Amino acid sequence: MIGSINILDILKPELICAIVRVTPTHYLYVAGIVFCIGLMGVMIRRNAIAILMSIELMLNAVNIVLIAGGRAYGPKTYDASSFVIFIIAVAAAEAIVGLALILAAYRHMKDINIDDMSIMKW
Amino acid sequence: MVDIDFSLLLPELILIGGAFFIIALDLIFRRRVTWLLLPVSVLIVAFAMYVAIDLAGTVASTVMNTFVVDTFSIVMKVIIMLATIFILMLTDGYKPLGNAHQGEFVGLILLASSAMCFMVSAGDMVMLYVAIEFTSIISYILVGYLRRNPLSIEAGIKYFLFGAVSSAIMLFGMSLLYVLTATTNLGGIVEGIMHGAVNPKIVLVSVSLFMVGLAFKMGAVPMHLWVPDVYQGAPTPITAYISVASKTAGVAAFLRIAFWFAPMLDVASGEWVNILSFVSMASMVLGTVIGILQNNLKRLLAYSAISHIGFIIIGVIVGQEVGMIAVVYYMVAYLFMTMGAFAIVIMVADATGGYELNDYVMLSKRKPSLALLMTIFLISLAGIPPTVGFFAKFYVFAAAIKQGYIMLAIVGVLASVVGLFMYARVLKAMYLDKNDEIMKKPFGAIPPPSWAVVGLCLLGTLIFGVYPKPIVEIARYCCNLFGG
Amino acid sequence: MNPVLPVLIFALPVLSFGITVLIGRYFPLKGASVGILGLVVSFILSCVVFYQLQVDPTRTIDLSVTWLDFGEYTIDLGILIDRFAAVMLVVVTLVSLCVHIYSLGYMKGDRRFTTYYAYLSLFTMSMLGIVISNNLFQLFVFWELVGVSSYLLIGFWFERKPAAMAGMKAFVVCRIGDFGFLIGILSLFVATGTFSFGALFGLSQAGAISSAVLVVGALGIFFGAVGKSAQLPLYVWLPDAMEGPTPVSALIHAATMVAAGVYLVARTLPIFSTVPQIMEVVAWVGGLTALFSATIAVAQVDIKRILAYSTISQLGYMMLACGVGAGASAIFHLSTHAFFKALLFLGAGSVIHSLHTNDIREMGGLFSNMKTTATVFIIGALSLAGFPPFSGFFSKDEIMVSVLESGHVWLYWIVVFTAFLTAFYIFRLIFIAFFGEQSERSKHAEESPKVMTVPMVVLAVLSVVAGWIAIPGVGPGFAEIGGFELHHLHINWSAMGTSFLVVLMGIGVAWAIYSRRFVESRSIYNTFKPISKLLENKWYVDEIYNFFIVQPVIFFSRLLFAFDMVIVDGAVNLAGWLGVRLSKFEGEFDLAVVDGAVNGTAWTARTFGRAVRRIQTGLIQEYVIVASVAILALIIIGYYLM
Amino acid sequence: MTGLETEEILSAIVFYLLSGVVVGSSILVITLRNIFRSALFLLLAFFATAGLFITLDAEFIAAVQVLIYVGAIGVLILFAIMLTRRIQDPVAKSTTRSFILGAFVSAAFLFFLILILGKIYLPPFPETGADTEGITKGIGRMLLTYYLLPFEVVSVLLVGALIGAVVIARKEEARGGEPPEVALERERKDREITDSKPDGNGLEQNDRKH
Repeated sequence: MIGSINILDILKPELICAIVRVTPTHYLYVAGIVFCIGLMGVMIRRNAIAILMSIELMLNAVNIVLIAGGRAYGPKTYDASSFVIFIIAVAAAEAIVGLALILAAYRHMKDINIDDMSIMKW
Repeated sequence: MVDIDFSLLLPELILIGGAFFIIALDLIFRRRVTWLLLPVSVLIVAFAMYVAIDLAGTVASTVMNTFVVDTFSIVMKVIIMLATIFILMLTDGYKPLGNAHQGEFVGLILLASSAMCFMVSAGDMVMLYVAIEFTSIISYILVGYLRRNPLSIEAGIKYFLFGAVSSAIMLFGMSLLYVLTATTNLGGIVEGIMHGAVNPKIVLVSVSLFMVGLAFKMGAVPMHLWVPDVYQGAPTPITAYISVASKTAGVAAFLRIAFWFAPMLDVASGEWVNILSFVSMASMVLGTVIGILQNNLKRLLAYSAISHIGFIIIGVIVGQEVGMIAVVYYMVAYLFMTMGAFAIVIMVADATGGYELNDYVMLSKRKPSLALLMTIFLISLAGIPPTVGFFAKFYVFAAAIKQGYIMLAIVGVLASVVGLFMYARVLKAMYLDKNDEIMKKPFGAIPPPSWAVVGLCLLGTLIFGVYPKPIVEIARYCCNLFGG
Repeated sequence: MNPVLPVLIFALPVLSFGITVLIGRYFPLKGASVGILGLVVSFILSCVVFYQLQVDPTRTIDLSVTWLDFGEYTIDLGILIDRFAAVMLVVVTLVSLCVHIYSLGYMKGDRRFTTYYAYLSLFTMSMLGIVISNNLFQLFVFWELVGVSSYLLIGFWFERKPAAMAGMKAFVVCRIGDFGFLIGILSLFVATGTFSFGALFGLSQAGAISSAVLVVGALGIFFGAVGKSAQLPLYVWLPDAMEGPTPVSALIHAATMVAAGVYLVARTLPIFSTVPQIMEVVAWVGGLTALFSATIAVAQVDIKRILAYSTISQLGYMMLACGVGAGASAIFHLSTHAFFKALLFLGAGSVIHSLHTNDIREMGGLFSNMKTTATVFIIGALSLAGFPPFSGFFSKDEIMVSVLESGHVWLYWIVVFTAFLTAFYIFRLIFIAFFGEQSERSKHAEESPKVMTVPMVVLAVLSVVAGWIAIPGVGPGFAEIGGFELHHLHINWSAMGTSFLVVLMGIGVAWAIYSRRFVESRSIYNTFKPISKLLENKWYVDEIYNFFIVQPVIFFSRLLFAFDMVIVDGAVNLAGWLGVRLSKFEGEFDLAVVDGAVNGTAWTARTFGRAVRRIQTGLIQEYVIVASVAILALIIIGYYLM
Repeated sequence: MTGLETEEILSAIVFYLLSGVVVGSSILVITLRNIFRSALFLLLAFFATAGLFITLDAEFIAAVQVLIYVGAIGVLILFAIMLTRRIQDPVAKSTTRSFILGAFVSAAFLFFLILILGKIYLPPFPETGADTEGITKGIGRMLLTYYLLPFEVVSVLLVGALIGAVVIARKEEARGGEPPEVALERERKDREITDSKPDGNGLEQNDRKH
């Protein structure tokens, strides 16, 4: 105890409860963070494959939101789970096409840096 | 168990079946049937279109409301399939494609068309997502199809990355809507929001994120940045395809969702309308103003497409019957004039080998008929009577003014004035500029199917420009038979 | 009256346009015969309609059929033939016919002779369409068509760059006016649900339309008229339009199309009259245009440009007449002007055809070699100057009296001064070109063929007699013929005397300077050098336009372009640059980027373009950043601010 | 520590552990210079996400996540990396020049998203209860009833994507295409078209006349 400020005051039981008792909102926060990390990856990486991986991270975040939301509405709501399966399937298709395009580009430029791909501008 | 009304799904099923039939035909018989592929595919699409038109007048949904058929969706599907037929015919004259993988090329186009039809009819968020992704993924392939052309590959990769990001953002919006309402059905979402005590601003944010994906499909600001690059790099028939069919599907889905969601957005209506108005005005202004500086015809038409989407969104903002009529009319007009302009771009590029404004110099001397046709399509794009483009803009402005969106109408009018300069540059190149070198180059022959496309587009542009009543009637019919 | 007649008047040029375009080559005179024949019939029918309406004014036709059906409201196609329209029908078909025939000689041997006649038919059809329309929407459609055919005809010799540029300029400038017009008629339409003249007049007179709508509507319509009738500040296209073939200038840019704006305002005068402040605007714009362009005409040396500025000036008179509420006087002057200005242009065309120059300084003493042309030209000039008893005298006098009696004293003196200038510049032209010493070119001048002189003679006769209907006791007065409500126009002897005196002065001064050479014109030029320069350069209007309008538009477009590409990119680059500098990852970076941003104020358009090219990336990731920023901004604005 | 049961604390520990791994490896994915290591951390992130799904009683989805993301997409990405560059290649620079702006923008996005997500009210997780149907069966039922149409469409989509990917990515021209020298020539021309930068002065010329 130093002066009148009790550091332990910050550790109010309600706050600790709110942190420890995991609610769907916690999952939403995690998803939001991962989503924005993915977005940042898309914006800053040069390598096309790395960008693709960042996009996968964004989709992963969406999956977390959906599963957490579905769970919050009860164990018997399966539409969220089904939605996630669709997202995973579409992501797979997207990855195939994206990688095919990247490979085709690699044949040309012997490189897959996105900032070299700017023949077309303004 | 689930009841499926196959008659409602028939057009899409025919397209999918046709796609695989074409691919199989090509695989089995190899080169011997290459000449057959395009005519057969045109027939398939025409048949699907016939079946779709046959459905006109019904308002029904099937597979537990995930698939909605109403007259609006039929009209939009017919536009999409007409565009498909046109570009299949144009593909015949498009040299860079050669004979390589024509079966796959045509098959993928049919698949993309079916995907767009699903998009138009989607009544469920998951259905919509899958359809949008289906359209996009096939489009990425088609854009990058000339894999040894650096432009095409670059366009493919840009389109892919931008599309993937925007679809991820859209998914985030969708997942938020699910979290808010515990359902993926679009009708269910509206009900859930209306009956639950949800903060309207969160709904606004979710719907805005959701709409990002559709804005990407439509090429509206701020998701317009891919448009010029992809239009420039893609094989030109695919550019036309993306410009018309894909945009039509996007507009149709956008209009449907905007109309369905209207009651739940009413609580936040001011914000929603303001966001849309900004998108619309920015699209009109940026499209026209930057378009002025373009020297590549495909890029110029890309910026023109961006500005047109701004006008179309005005119709969506206005809503109600007048807005819907304006949008439907605009889409029909857009089909004819854009397709016609792109057809001529393909012809000129095939004959002269380029898409630059310089390749159009003295076109009025070298091929007066092409120059005249291009003039008519450009006049229509600029919105000058007596062409279909004039009425398209006229209906939009009339609707906007009628419902009190004066600001939008004024910006729209100004944008179309500036837009005139953009198209005038092409006219100038064709009629006024001089270049004796270019006269010496031979002008290649033009295949008959391309002429047929241009002829049909010309008829559409002029007939509906003088006598717009049939389209207006159809549009009103659409409005009366709008599902949901 | 049988509605078939007016429909036929309109349909015949349509038909001849179609025939000439498709199979014109196979007809006699390479297709010209089709247009001429059609027009002859149209002219006769117009006269019949005119006569019938004079005999029985109640036989006005006002018919509509539904064209577009919006459900709640409809847009009609319709015709309105009253005395007013009938006068215009006769004037348009007559002048058009003269020009058709005259062109046989003037355009002889041109490569695209048939096309030329097709365009002429297209123009005639559109102009007649304007005249017979009974609603604003239909009028607007034909209005646009007139613009298109004018564009085609100005740029007819598109191989010549100035001609092509002039066509483009006319098109674009008129479009600016037309968008005002469109806004005007749309606002009227939204307020009333109708485009029809009859309904609109009724509603506006009954006070059923709010004054704000009326102001916007009237101003919009006037704006359209300003564009088409070449009033201040949108007149700049008309002098350039003289690059077209001279008969076209006569038909379109003197007699008919440019008068369409006056016709429009006169037609919708019932709407204007409910908003007096707009009337005031119309009057002043007209008056100032008249004065302004007359001053420019004084210093020009190109024969067609003199006539062009004179046309603008006369159109200003008509607009002024509309502005003081004297629609009848405006249309009267429009009709007489159509005759004598078409005559002057055809005469100028005849001279140009023979001498192959437009410059009056290279002419001189033409009278001896081209007697017919010179005579009719002088008749036209007297009429233009307003010398009694030529037609221009009567119509101009009516305008002057209207202005005086409406109480606009300032405008009256402007008009009087303009009348002086008019007489001066047109007789300057005559003394320089037709009298005095013969120049090299004039010595070899030959009279034009009959096919050209006959139409001129016809017009010359009309230029003399057309005004006599206004003489009390001789004619019924124009207001009667045009079916206007009668203004009690009596003869105002003092006004008439003033105008006559002023005209005499103008002619006299011109005679003194350019014929007698009491004063050397060069010395006048030098004495008033700044003013002369100013006039010679047309008040530097083109330059002002370029500086204040064209450049800002270009700059603005580049600015927006810059926003999308440069500013955003610049921000991107700046951030990247800072990042690089701070973290010392890399030593060097293209400083040009930053320089480009710093020197922004000094960008000229071209270097700007280069800068754009240098720093524009085409990078998809930066697109993603831009899009994300925009999405975020939109959502945040939606979330917090609204 | 009122009202907190051991079970809750345990699940909190598991949650924070897993989400820590997810977030941490995600950050590594986008920051590591070596693309190969990035990919490995991507797999780790997927794995940890699967763990998160298990804490949400979605075992089937977790299994799908591992099978498809880790087993298929992840491996595909690794393949692509190996096809396009050697792992030991020195990496000059792994970020774009605009990375500071990008980081700033996505941070703003994150800030705003957290704000929004915190305002969404969701009921606390209900008890698992007696789930007689089982998640696998439940999802299967949904896929074949309500989601039947999207399900079929996705199958077509996968086939289409496969066909397209093969066409684009395959190395040699299978048949019917233009011979290599023609292709090279055309390619050169294409480059010329893009490289020859027209000087874009049409506008100024046009307008200076006015």
